[in-house]
Amino acid sequence: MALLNRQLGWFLTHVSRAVNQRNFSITGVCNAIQKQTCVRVIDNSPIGNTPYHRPPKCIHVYNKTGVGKVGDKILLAIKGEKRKAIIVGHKMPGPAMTPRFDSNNVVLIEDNGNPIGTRIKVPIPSLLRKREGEFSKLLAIAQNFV
Amino acid sequence: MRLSLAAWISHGRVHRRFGLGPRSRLDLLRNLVTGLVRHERIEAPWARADEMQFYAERLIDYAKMGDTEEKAMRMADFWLTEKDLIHKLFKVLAPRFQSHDGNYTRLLQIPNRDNLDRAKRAVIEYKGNPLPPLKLPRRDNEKTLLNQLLKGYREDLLRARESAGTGV
Amino acid sequence: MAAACRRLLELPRVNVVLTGACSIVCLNAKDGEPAQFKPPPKPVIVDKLNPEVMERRFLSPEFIPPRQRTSPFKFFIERRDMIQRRKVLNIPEFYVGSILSVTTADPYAGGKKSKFVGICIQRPGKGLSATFVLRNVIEGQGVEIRYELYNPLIQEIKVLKLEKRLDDDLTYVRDALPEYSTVDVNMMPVPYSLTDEVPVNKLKVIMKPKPWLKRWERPRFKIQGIRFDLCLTEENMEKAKKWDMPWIEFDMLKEYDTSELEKRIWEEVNRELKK
Amino acid sequence: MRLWGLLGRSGVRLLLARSQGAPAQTVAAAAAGGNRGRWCFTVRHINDATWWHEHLSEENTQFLKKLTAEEYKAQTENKLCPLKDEPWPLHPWEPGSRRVGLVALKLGMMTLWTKDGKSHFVTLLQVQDCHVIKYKTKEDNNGKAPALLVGGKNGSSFHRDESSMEMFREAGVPPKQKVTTFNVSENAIIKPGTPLYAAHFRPGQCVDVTAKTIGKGFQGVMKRWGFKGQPASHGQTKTHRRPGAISNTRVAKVFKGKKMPGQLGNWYMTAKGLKVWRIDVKHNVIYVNGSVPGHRNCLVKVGDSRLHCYGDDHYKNLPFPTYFADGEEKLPDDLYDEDIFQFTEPSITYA
Repeated sequence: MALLNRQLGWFLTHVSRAVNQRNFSITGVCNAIQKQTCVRVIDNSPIGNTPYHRPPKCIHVYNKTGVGKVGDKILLAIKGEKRKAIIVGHKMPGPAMTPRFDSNNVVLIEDNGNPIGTRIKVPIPSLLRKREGEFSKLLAIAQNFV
Repeated sequence: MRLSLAAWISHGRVHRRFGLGPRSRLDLLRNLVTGLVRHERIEAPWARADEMQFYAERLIDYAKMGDTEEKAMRMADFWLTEKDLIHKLFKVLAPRFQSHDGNYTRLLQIPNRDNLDRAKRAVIEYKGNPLPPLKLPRRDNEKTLLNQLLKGYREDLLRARESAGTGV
Repeated sequence: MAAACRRLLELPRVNVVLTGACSIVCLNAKDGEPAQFKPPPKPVIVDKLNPEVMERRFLSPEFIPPRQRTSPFKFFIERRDMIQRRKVLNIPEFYVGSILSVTTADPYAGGKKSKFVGICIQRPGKGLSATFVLRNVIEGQGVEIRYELYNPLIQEIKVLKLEKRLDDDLTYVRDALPEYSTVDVNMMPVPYSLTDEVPVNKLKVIMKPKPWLKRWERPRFKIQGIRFDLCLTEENMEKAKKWDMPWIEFDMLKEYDTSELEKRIWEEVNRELKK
Repeated sequence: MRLWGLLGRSGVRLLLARSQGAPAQTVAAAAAGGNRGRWCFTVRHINDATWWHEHLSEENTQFLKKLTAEEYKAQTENKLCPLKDEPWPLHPWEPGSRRVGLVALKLGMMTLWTKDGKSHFVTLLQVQDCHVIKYKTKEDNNGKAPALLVGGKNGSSFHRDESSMEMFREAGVPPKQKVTTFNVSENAIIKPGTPLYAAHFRPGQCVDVTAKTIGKGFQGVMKRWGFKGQPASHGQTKTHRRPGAISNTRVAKVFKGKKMPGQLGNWYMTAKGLKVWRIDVKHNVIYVNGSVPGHRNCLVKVGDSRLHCYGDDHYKNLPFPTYFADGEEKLPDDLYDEDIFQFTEPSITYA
């Protein structure tokens, strides 16, 4: 079963990378971001966009509850490395009038908080501007807001 | 069971659970309704009769819509397992209750089942049936002292109000 | 004034966005969308000949109370506030499947306003807390926003295309190919008439391969708008039929006939709105 | 005893509600039961406080129903105290005073928005026919403070004992479905029979709401206390939702208050410090922040919040001892908290 899952995951990763469009997360039911949640990297950093047989996975959430929402910092296992990232959208519906996305989106950051990539094309919630001071560099490279 | 805004809490339950599931429950009630339409008076456990009363009355409501109505025909087809009764429903029962507005059935409690489990029993019938009438609870007597006194008070009050009305 | 507005809107060539019931239209016209030319008298004659086909009777579904043991007085209290809000904000008639554009006040957006265009896929909730869900695909990313209909942050609700779909709940477009939920952000409003029946778009969507969010082929969803023949085999459909409960429709306890109630509420709402 | 056996065999159930009834009635019931045929079957309650079982004729029943309804309606609609003797003196507010509360009907919940665009879920509490029923002096009550009995929502006069009927009759109000006690300060006492209204509370203040929670029956520890339970597999034998050990051998006893299975719900609970967002003076509705215990259409007790965090200043500007509908204070139809968005205002914009 595990082998099958892995093969399925590998297949899906490659197919979606090939068409540059990942329309559904592999973690189907798990909506909020917690440990072991597969996520989608939406910036143009090389590490997040080169194909790999294992999807990026959350291995820690840096908050008290262990459930990550928009704006929380998480630790990712990506391509055999550990990288930090900021959540910029999740499948779980939040409060009314806030966007809900079809995938769990993150933006990779360095340890000092600067984003690794240089561009974010996918829309991110404008609610992040509430913490303008922390995310100023992330917001600067974003192009679309919802 | 009644669907009124009753004060008692039901926690969202509107019907009783019978049989082995929703399908079985409807089948059970279906047989009872068929029996009621055939014999016009049947005896059943009180809970089943009470639950069935709603369906028996709604079936008449549907029958009053006429046999040309497709929904009514389908309902009759489902609720009457013996198909010769469909004719009776539309041609005998529906005209009988044409002037009535609800309350087509009468439910009376009878002594508990003796031989088996002392279950609460009831008899249910369609009104206006040709069977000999059930013994109904006795009418309250008008000749008692209390009733006579109240009658006198009522008439006094009426007279007083009338005179007050004319006086004004 | 109302008659004049209606006359203006009856015209076939006027490029005004036609919205909502009559009284709401008045508000809309007062806002000052310029009519291109003066109305000739001909439509007036049409008006007088058959006045009963003048406008579509429409009651927003959140006005209909759910079936429960709540006192009707509570719904009356809620309705009062809803009508009050509708007098201030023009909430047009729309259905699941219509394309809407919603402008909200947003302290974090540029210009302190944010606009979202999408297809309405759900209308959950009753009363004052009724909501609707808009969905769009932007840059290959599906985005949904659940708006509260009576939220004071909403500045404007505009119907870009008024139509119905085959189902009352389009949640399954999340599992459909993205082109079915993609809407152009700068879409121009399609004019529609106030008198005719609302057009039903008989579009059937093609789904992505399984797994889906839910097993849409199961009979309890009663989905009409999916091309099941492309994604499922005959055998799968036969298996799904196992969950069919055909006897449910004969259970008279489950009937909830709101037609009388609807009529009464419609009259009350219309009377109050015209005040 | 012999009579009982006889009755049992003849299939007549005789319920003796109260043994105060005249013995003649008991005999009459037995005789009537013997006369009945097979089909008819009655359960007799002998209750001398009502006329329900007095075998009244149809017209008399209708007449009595109409008469009582008229009388109760007149009593309820009266905005003044029905008792004709002179009114009780009103005292001014002073620090440490405690006002009376209300009995209200829980209608349900809805949404209200504040002016910053945040939504708040509120509970609607309707004040229906709320009257002060009785004044208990300090000595009668508990020796510490006097009390006022407040009743809400007119009810049936049947199945009530004579002493409670006497209480309602003295106050000149119809019998109530719920009567509660409020301990008040000496200067806040109100004359019995005075109607109370929703405007007794004002937007911005905090209230405590007491009601009986929805009963869930006898529940296990997982539902009742949120225990974790045991694993589903790995050698569990019939141990999945059980509490596990309840103590240890060293103390050799079970501590008092140990969390165990038992009745869940259907007990009185108080939601404390709920803010009043809005008052509908015309329809007597209080909009209270958040949820309150109890099911829909249940009667709740609403009083000024007793939390210590609200000082005396919080209650200084409230109507004291209560709001009188016939007083000089004229109120608009709706009272709003200053933060609440009113639906007549235009939409919120951020400059």
